[in-house]
This record gives sequence, structure tokens and C-alpha cells, in this order.
Amino acid sequence: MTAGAPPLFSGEDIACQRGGHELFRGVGFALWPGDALLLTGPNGSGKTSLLQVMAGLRPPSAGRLDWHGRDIREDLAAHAGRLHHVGHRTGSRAILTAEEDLLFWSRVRGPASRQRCLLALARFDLLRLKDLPVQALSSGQQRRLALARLLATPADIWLLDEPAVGLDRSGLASLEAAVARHRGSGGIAVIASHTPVELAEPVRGLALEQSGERVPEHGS
Amino acid sequence: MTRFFVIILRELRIGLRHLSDISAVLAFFALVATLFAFGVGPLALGDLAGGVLWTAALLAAMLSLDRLFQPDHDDGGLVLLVLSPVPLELVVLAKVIAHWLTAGVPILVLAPLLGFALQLPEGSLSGLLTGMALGTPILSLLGALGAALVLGARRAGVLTALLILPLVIPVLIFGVAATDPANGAAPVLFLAAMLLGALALCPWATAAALRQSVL
Amino acid sequence: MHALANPTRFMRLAGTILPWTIAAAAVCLAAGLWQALVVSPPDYQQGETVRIMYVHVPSAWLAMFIYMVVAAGSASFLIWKHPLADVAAQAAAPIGAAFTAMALATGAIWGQPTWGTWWVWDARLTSVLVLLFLYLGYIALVNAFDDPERGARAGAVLALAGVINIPIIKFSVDWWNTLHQPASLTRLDAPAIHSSMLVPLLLMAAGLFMYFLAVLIIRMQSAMLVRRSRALGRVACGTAGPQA
Amino acid sequence: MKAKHRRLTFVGVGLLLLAGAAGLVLVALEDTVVFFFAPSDLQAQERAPEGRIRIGGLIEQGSLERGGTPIRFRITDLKATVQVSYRGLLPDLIREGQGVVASGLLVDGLLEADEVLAKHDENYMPKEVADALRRAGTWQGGS
Repeated sequence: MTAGAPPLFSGEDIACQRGGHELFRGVGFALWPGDALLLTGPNGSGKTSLLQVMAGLRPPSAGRLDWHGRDIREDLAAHAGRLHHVGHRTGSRAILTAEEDLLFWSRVRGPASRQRCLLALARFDLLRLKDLPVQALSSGQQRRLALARLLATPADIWLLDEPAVGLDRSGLASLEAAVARHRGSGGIAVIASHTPVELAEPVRGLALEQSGERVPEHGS
Repeated sequence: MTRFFVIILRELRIGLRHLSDISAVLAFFALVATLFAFGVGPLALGDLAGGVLWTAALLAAMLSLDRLFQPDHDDGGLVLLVLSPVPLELVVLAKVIAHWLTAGVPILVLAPLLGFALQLPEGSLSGLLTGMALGTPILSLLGALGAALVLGARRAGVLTALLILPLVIPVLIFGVAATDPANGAAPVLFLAAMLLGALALCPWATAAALRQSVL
Repeated sequence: MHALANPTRFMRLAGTILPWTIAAAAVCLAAGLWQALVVSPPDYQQGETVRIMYVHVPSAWLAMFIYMVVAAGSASFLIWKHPLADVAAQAAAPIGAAFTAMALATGAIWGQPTWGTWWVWDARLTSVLVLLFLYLGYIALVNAFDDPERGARAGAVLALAGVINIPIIKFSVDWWNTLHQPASLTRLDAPAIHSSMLVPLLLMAAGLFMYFLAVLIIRMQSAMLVRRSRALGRVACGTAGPQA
Repeated sequence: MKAKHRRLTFVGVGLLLLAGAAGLVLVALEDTVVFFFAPSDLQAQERAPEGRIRIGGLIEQGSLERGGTPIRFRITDLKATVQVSYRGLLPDLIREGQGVVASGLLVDGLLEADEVLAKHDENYMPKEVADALRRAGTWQGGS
């Protein structure tokens, strides 16, 4: 991490409103290639919303986010092209087989090859299950399928929302290895996770407090 | 462009695996048409047949709208589609084409057969087919908008019909008018104009509705 | 932020102009009805039945105007996140639906003696009926979500998509030889309506417009109070942590 | 810039489609008068359309025989006329020179109408003003 160079992905004074009340305010971060950011905070503190703001899915109610110093909202499609977002739900369609589903999402996203998909499935120990329909997989296996998508097509930023939910020992190990390799090759990972995920140092932290509920002041 | 076809292919693959969905649409279409025949009496149908066929086709197409976006909304795929490099408007268009192929075309194929059953006057068959060939894609386009708007709502099925059927009244009026050769080419021209208008407006509006539903 | 955007300032301003709008509505409607039903002469062709025009035409105008208010509110809510815009749009929609229904009803009542039929499927009447369904669809869609903000956003997209219907209504009489007669007032040459009939028409229009404003403000005020009580409820049940 | 470029192409394609739609509507309007035919349209068409049709125009002065049933009158657009016979009661607005739309079955030149609707023009004025205008000869509106 070269201290002098400007951050690759940064954000200042970010605020987010949902359902009329404010989740958080004044949030900032700065990340360089190879960095990891661990989001912590109690339930309802807005971790998921912050990840959605980082992905460009949700407009912040204040503040801005930059990639290479340029506001990501200038070209949201390009920003979406450089990131993977793994949310609570896997995004896999029950009737398709694991391989078909992974192939589909990798073909839609970027330069994809069947070889790379099979390698991704192997990395998450799903190769022997590749011809099973997704509905036949356990929730842990479906979670691994969603994570396999990270490896099937390249992306600079990984936004992972509770990625370790439902993973067993070996699944967690595969995830940790994948994140380490991603950071090694200059990628950035932002992870919100209650279950502990072992990340190589240095790890930046961002703690979101209990959602500060300020009632918009009204004259009578 | 290949990504566009990748999406259509997935939708078709899923559609073919759920063949029961397609047969349900066709069965419903035939059922509603024959109900009218029993209700009104086949002999009296005569020039009513065009109207009956169009109304039944419209309702049948309504049935299959929820499989446009609801599965993606439930399994989280919608977020991935919104975040994909393919512009959302094209994703919507791909899904509309897939829906038209798995719902509109079967209706188009069955319509003439039902036409015979309802003693559709001989001359109006070509008018019925050209009308429906233009009308069914409009239904898919407007239906996509309705389906996107009600994602996550209570009683989404009823709501889609409430939103879309009024917008489809002009399509019905000109569609039925097209079955009567006396009306000349005007109705078909109006249907074609509505199709172009729907192609211009619906993908944009549907994409906006989808972006809102993902927040 | 836009001056009116601050809810407090809006509530205070609304409170002050509300009584004036109610008074203006009462005065205009009283004068308008008196002119329309008593003073103004029967039409050279239709005789007494023309008096229905004094309700039919203003409510048709308002039906379309209010839809533009809903669409404008929806646009400013979706695009500029104006905090009051969705409140205004949702408050206006039911009033617009009522005026559309009134326009259709008075149109049918007027149509029977003059045209010889209650209803005929022609471009103007059909597109106004579609407008009524759009209103009802909007109201149903907005209330169909558990999360009110989600409903507001979905409704806003529908309202904007439905705007295409307004020009169709406006020009339907010119495009098709519809049974409905062309516009009397907005003709390029002198308006084809005699001043003794124009005055009551404009008075009724002003009166109904003021009525719309008054009801809109009342509905917005109550919506704001509901929103505030819901926010207080959230604070009361302890989701509020240390005030950051 | 990619995003602007893409947005421009979408707007461009959208406008193109809408222009196509408007063009088709205009062509359709020329083709036939959707709501009703004028008497001269009938003459213009080589084959008289059989089956149900609607004819619109003014009731020719002196052609209205209200006495017996069916009521008989001729619809004219000052270029051609169509003889109409109608069984049923006429709306009270119907007078000679009044705009009207009759729909029914056209049988070799005679329209057996089952529905007659008055087409009211957009002029509203008191009776005295109408008479004054007519006396001044500046306006020949309906009686």
C-alpha cells in the first residue's frame, strides 16, 4: 500500500436515508489496491445499505464515492462492471443446474469460459455437484455457488454482505483463500460479517453505530 | 450483443423446463373461448367470435406475466441483473421477447383453431392473425411494465391486471376491428403504431420500475 | 433546498392559505352556480341541457390538470428526492379520480339527450375512461406495499408512464372524427362560446380549482401528521441510539 | 463517455420508434375515417362496403320526413348524399341542417339505420344571438 498514491476506491461524508429516517451520516473510507475493509456494527446499523451505496445500487442521501478520483455515479454501469456484489440471497435459479447457473452469470457479466467456471466450482468443492439442479443443493452449497461467481469472472472490488452465513469449516477456508488471492492480485474486498472471517493484515475497519434516529424536527 | 441472447436463452431454457406454465396459458385461452361459446351459443357468435378470441387471448397472456420478474426478485437474481453490464432496458427487452415466445406465440398458434370452433367468419382469419401478431408483443411489453411495478406488493397478480388491462383497451378495440375486413387497413396500422410506441416507452419505464424495486 | 421543501415551513404556509382557498372556493362556486343555473341563457341548439356543461367541462379540465400534478410530484420525488413531492402526488390522486368520474358521469348524462346515447366507444371517452383507471391503478399500487416508501416509488413510475395518455385525450377529438365535439375555448380564432356562457364556465372552473387546492392541502396536512406520528413511534420504541 | 453514449443511443432509438408510430397513425387516419364515413367517401370507394357502417354528415334541408315510421332523411356533406331510413325515436337535437351520425346496414344505397346520434358542433350561444347572426347572413349554422 503506497502511502503517497491517491486511493483507488474512496468515499467521504456518505449519508443514507431509508424509509424517511437516516441510517448513518458522515461515513468515509479510503482503499488502495490489495486492501480489505471490515464493516462492523449492530443489526440495523446500515451495513447492507452502505454496501448497496458502494455498489451504486442505492444513491447516498449525501456525500460521494470515487473510483480513481471520479464520482462513481457518473457512469454507474461501468462501476457495476468492475465489482462483484454478493448479497443475502444467492441469485441462483432453482430449476437450473449449478453449472448452468454459474455459466449464465459469468457469460452475462464478463469475459467467461467454461474452464474458468469449472475451476471456480472446484475451488468451492462443488465440482461433483455441478449437474444437480440448484434446488437440490443445501443452503450452504448454494452459498458456495454464489461465492464461486466471484472467481468465474474478474472484478476489482468484492462487496460481500455476510458471505460466511451457512458455510462449514471448509467453505469458510475456501472463502478466506479466495479473498487472500483476490487481494494478492491487487483487488479490494469490503466485507460485512458477524461470523469472524480471517483476513491477512493489514485490515481496515469501519464501525457503524446503532442507527441514529433523529426525528425530522417539525413546527407544531 | 451475445449477452442479450444469453439472457433470452436462459429464459427459454427455464420456460421449456416449466412446460406446464405454457400449457396452462393455452388451456386457459381455450377454456375462456369455449365458455363464451356455451354462454352465448355457438351459432349466435358469428361476428362476436373476433371479440371473444381477443378477450380470451388477453386474459391468457395476463396469466403468465408473473414469471417475468417475480422469480428473479425472489431468488436475488434481479440485483445481479441490475448490476450486470447489460443495460437494464435490454435485459427487459430480452425477457419480453422470451415471454412473447413462450406465451404470445402459443396463443397465436391456437387462435385460428379456436376461430374455427367459434365459427369465426371466413374472411376475418387473416385479420385476426395479423392483429394478434402485433397485439401479443404489445401485451408482453405492457405486461412487463405491470409485472415490474407490482414486485413485492401484496396481491401482485390482481394488481398487475388492474394496472395493465385499462392500458390494453385500445389494443383490444383495434385488434377486434382488424378482424373485420370492412375496416380496411387502419386497425392494423394503429396496432403497428402502438407496438412501436410500446417498444419505445415500455423498456425504459420497466427498467425504472425494476431499479426502484431493488432498493 | 427549495424553500417549500422544508416540511415545517410548508405546514405553516399551508395553514395560513387554507382558509383563503376555502373562502375563494365557496364564493366562486356560489357565484358560478347562480350564473350557470339561473342567469345564463339556454343554448341556441341544446336549450337547457347545456347547463350540464358548467360542471362537465371544468371537471374534465381538472381531471387532466390534477393528473399532471401527480405526474410532476412523482417526477420530482423520483429524480430530485423532494421530500414533499410524494405526499402531494398521493394526496392529489383521489381528488383527480373523483373529478374524472364526475366528468364521465356528467358527460354521459349530457350525452343521452343530445347525442342520443349514454356511452359510445370513441377516442375521447375511451381515453378519459383509461385516465380514471390510471388514477385507480395508481391509488391501488401505492397502497399495495407494506413499506410506504416502496409504494410511493412504484406509484411514481406508474404515474410518469401514464402521462402519455394526457395528450391522447387532449388531441383525441382532433385526430379522430369523434362524436365528441372539438374544443370550444382553445380554438385558434375567437372562442366559439358566447360571453354570457363563458363567465359562469370560468367561475365554476375557478371554484372547483380552489376546492381542489383546499382539499389537497387538508389531505397533505393529515398525511404529514401520520408520517410524523410514525416517526415518533419509531423513536419511542427505542431504535434511537446515542444521538450521533 | 460510455454512459452518455449509451443514453444517447437509447433516446435516439426511442425517438425513432415514436416517429415511426406517429407516421403510422397519420397513414391510418388518411386510410379510413375510423369513427364514420362521409357520404362522399362512400362514392369514392369502388366497392360499397357491405355490412354495418356508420355515416356522418348534415341532415339535408327539406329531406326530413318525421311523420310516419320509419323516419326518412338524407345525410349530406355538401358533395354527396345518402338516403337513410330509421325506425326509433330521434334525439330532440335532430333538425334539418344538424350534424348527425347514423349507423346501420347499407343495402344498395339505402342505409337501414338502427342508431342515430346527433353530432353537436362546438358553438355555444343564446338563441337570440344565433338568430341575429343568421339574419346578418354571416353564419349559416344549424337552425
